[in-house]
Amino acid sequence: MKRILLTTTFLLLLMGVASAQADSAAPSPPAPPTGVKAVDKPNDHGHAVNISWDMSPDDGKGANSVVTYDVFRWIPAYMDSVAQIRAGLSGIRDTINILDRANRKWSVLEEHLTGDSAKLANDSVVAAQRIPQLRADLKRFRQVLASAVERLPEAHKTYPENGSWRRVGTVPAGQGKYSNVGSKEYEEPDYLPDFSDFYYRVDAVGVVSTTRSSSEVSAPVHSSGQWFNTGRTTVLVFVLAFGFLTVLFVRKARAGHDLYVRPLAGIDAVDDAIGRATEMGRPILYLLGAGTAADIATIASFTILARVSKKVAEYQTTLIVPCYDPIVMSIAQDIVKTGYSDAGRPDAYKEDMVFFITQSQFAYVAAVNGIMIRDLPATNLYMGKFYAESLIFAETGALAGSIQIAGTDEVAQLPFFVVACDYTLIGEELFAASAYLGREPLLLGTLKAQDYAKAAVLLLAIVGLLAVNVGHEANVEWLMKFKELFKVID
Amino acid sequence: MRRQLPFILVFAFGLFMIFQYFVPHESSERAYEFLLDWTTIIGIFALAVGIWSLVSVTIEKIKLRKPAWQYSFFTLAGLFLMILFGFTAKVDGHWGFHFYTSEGLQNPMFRSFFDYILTPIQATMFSMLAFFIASAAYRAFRARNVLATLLLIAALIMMMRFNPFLGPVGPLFEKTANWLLNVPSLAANRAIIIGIGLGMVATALKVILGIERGYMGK
Amino acid sequence: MTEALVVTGTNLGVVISLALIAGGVIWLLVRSLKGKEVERRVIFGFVLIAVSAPILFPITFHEQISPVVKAVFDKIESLPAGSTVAISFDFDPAMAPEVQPMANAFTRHCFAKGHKVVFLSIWATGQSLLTSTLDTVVRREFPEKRERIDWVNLGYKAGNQGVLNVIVSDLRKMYPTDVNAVPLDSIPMLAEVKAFRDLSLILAVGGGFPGPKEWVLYVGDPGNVPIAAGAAAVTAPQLYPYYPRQLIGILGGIKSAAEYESAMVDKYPQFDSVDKPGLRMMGPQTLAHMVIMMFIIIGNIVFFRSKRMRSQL
Amino acid sequence: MKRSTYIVMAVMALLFAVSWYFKAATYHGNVMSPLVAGFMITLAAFLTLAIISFVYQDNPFYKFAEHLFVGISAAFWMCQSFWSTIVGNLIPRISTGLSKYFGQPYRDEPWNFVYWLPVILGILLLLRLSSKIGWVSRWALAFIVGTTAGLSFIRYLRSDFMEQISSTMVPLLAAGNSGESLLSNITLSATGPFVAMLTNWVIFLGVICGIVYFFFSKEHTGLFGRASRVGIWILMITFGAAFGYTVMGRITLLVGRLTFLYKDWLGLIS
Repeated sequence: MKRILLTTTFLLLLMGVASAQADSAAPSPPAPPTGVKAVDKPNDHGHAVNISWDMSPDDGKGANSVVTYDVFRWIPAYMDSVAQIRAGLSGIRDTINILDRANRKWSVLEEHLTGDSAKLANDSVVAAQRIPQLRADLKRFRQVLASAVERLPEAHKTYPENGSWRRVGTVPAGQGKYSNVGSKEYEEPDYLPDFSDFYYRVDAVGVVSTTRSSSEVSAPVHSSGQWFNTGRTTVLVFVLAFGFLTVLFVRKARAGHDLYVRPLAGIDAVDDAIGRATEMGRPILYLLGAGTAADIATIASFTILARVSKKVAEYQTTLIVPCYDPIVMSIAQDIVKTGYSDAGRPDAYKEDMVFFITQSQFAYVAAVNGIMIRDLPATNLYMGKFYAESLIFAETGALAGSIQIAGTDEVAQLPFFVVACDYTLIGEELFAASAYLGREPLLLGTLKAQDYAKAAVLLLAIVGLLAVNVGHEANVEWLMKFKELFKVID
Repeated sequence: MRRQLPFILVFAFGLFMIFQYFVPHESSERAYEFLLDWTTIIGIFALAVGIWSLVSVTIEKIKLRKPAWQYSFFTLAGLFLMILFGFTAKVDGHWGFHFYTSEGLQNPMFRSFFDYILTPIQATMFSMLAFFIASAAYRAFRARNVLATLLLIAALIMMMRFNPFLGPVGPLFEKTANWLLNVPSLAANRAIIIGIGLGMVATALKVILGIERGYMGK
Repeated sequence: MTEALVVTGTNLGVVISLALIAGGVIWLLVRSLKGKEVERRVIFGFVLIAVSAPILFPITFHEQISPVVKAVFDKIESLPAGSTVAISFDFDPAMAPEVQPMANAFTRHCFAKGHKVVFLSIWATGQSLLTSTLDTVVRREFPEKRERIDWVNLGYKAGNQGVLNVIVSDLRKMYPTDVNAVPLDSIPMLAEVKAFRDLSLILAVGGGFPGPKEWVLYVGDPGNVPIAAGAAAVTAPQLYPYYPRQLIGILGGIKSAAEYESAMVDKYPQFDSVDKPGLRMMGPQTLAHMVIMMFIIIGNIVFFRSKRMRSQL
Repeated sequence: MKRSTYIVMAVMALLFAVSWYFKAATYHGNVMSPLVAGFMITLAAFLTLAIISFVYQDNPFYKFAEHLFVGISAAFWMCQSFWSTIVGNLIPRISTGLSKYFGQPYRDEPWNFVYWLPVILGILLLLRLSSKIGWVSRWALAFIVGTTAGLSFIRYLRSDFMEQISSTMVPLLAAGNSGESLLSNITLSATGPFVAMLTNWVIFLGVICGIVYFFFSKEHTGLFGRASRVGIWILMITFGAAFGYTVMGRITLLVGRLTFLYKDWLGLIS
């Protein structure tokens, strides 16, 4: 059925093409594109060339209009030999895989089989004896390929001898640029060697693919990798500015300048909550969230845990830290251990204070729910990354009568914590919390840096807004482009 | 040295990751790919530490007869049974221990445990949110002060969309709800995200520069 | 109040569960006036009943049709009988529970008005969902409608917005035949339709890329064809900027589907007996939302009463 | 245990057996034997009920489901990551012998030796189980914290910070991209340029006030304090709206679970 369909489609297409040809008896080809330029693709790891051209004067006009532009590159014949070596290489690799798999399967079963299947099994086991030989071949081929690839730039120098033009890409009419991007791995078929003379040509193609005209050949171009991505200069400026601000304020703080910070209710509540737990003789539950050590929110949570564990040790209260991620658990164990020894009570630290449960989201929730209901912690601290479990924790905690303080940077979960917890650190407040808790001037200094950065944001937003609006009204091009400074080009 | 080396490592790798972003060259790209692979591999070793922690804490619980200790046997049983299934399979009519191929993951019992134990419990835990969202709404949406009232009114407007008895004012709620989702939410989320971005950048910088050392026990 | 609630079938279960909820709420209201808190298990119980009852017994609510949805309904109504309309199935099974009810309702509406329908899909995954609509709606409910005379299935074509770009000016270039390899020139209902710009209306059902937005940009605007969208709830807000100039109307999420089904039943009572997934899925939602809202109100009454009682003491 | 506990247990066991029998008798699939299928479906239903019962109060059935769930899920993730990362990614790069043992094609690539480094760091991490030289595990942790801090530093500076600032810069006088002059056609149509402009203003001022709320080192008094007050109002409205919007999704989840119980298990609805 499918085949019939395909054939019919194909025939119909042919008919269409034929009738189109009949209609416009031998159309003349469109005028060729001009000014073909090839340059190394900027800000990349090499192995790519950008080609641009002035469109054919016939583009978008009348009967002999351009339908597509075909981009051609001159490819030395030597490139084909390299491709053959490459094909041989992948052939050997496939053979090894097939033989290996068959051997594994049949060698187990060989003795249970009879007749034809036994023969088949035996054959494949025998064939598998070739594997070591094949592996040696593979290694040899790799060496040959590596040395062949090294000679590619040389082969490109022979232009226009010993080579041919080959189409590398097609773009629809109305466009004047194309990127010829190749792979950086020389074992891939689309590998494009760096530092080789590439010549490009662009054809304007009419409705019928045979009506075409070629442009002049571009000047030779090399592709190569760059050491700095100019598209990311603005980011670098921000990195340096922010780094400078931080260092500046930390130095100031060191010099003993007094820094004001506004009170945060959630932070003040932490101290009270630890005291409350001590009075009630119940433990404190600290959750680091479902994030991994790769999340900055988790790292921020570590710094809070460091302060909390020290205080907990001083107050001689129990701490429970069930973990979702094993690396997070390892780090948290170190933190709590140090917190206890800093408080002068290393003997009070127990290995089962910080423990791993599972990496499955809801299994973790189920277990933590159990802890909340059975151990009845006086205070629950939720700091870090939380997902759908946020509301389950907060409601179960409320059921158990615990005081709850949450902090997360997960915007979607903030509403649930705000609604169901007693105190919530919203977004940035989570990252500021450790500085608040520690009251170390050094860390408070970084808060000041953050504030200056925010002031800069406000200023930039207002300036940018003015620029965009004035630019829009007065139609000034560069003002309207102001906001593009903040767009990062990849 | 013993105390300093970790911070030197943090500084070196942190700085490298920042600067590799600006270097598109092949060598920087390769180093970046390696580093990402490494972290996942180390993560698996950590998982072994994690499983060890789970097992030892569970056994401790049984030994010390802590609350609900009897149930800890089910944790151990589930753990070892599932690991057993994960490494055994029936290949071509023969059951066997398959440590050397991942056929274990195709073991019908491994799959059934996933389909009939893990999946239903997971989905049910998730669906408990329907109950909790109701109890949280009852408990917290009270007009105590301005902020709580705003929270309450916005939530009510959103939920009114599902009230079939509103008659002609129904579309008004619909419109207001859409506006709330598209306009003030956009502004608030943007402000929160800019703050979070800054907080993260500052925290990362503090960690790399060694200003914040709390995460490694000082 | 009675008008909005349509109890299909005088089911005892419906009466009991509704009475249970209504009675319970009144009891709680009375208690709340005395400043008594509601225990959380009571809330849980109400949620359970509110969600369970509409699943077990068919309780549906009449949905007030909103203007964005009504615009689509009115457009199909106002076209002269025999107009050619296209319905595009641009979604996957994950999105289907939300948007397939819309596609089905559109199909019924078009056939009820006597329009001719062109079915197609620009999502590979849309093809099988299109087939299921053809089997469950077209062939079963409208056996008198003949394929290729009253409706045609063009099937799926790869190429995303590229397909749209072509069919707006030349349908046969992209679709030389329908899905059964019958050349378009031998299909009577398409004799007048050379391109999609010749259509009276296009109903783009989907929510991802390519979706209604691409239909607007590549077909609606250049070809000057009216387009209406059916989209998943999460993507619908992104379509609002196109309404009403470039999109004549938008159905967003299961609620809109339910509204459309309600409007259909009002106009064509014969569709009362067919499955209405939109309305069916709205039952638990409506009841649960009502219950939660009631509890918020009760909570506030308790709060203010107990505050007053305390100040009186 | 109390006598009533035994009675409840016995009733549950009986119900379980009845369900097992009926589900096995009515099983029509051919994936597994009816006896196993009946057991598994009953078990899934039993576990669903056990978990839901937690909203009433903690009970032995929930405890059972919870503990079983933890054990099985931990093992599930262990098996999965063992095969995908250790066998799939690491072994084919570091040893021909081991990859042959695991039946993985050896990936003979230059630079493979660098994969020994994470192995060494991983082993250092394992050493934390020893109390004497456990401190070396910090080197591995330092490596992870360092790389991720550097990576996040750039990522968030770019996407959460710079991109958000640039999207705040929108035309406030002219309406978006339509290019029409504002004063020539003031309408109150929901999509008209006037409303669009108003929307842009609300968003802009909302962002400004929101950012002001997050200032730590300046006292929130005077005009600054008022802006911060507006900021927290907008945050609260947003949180309320998000909460109300989410109710729909959570109800859908419960509908899904109850449909499983009523339809797949009890067969009450078709």
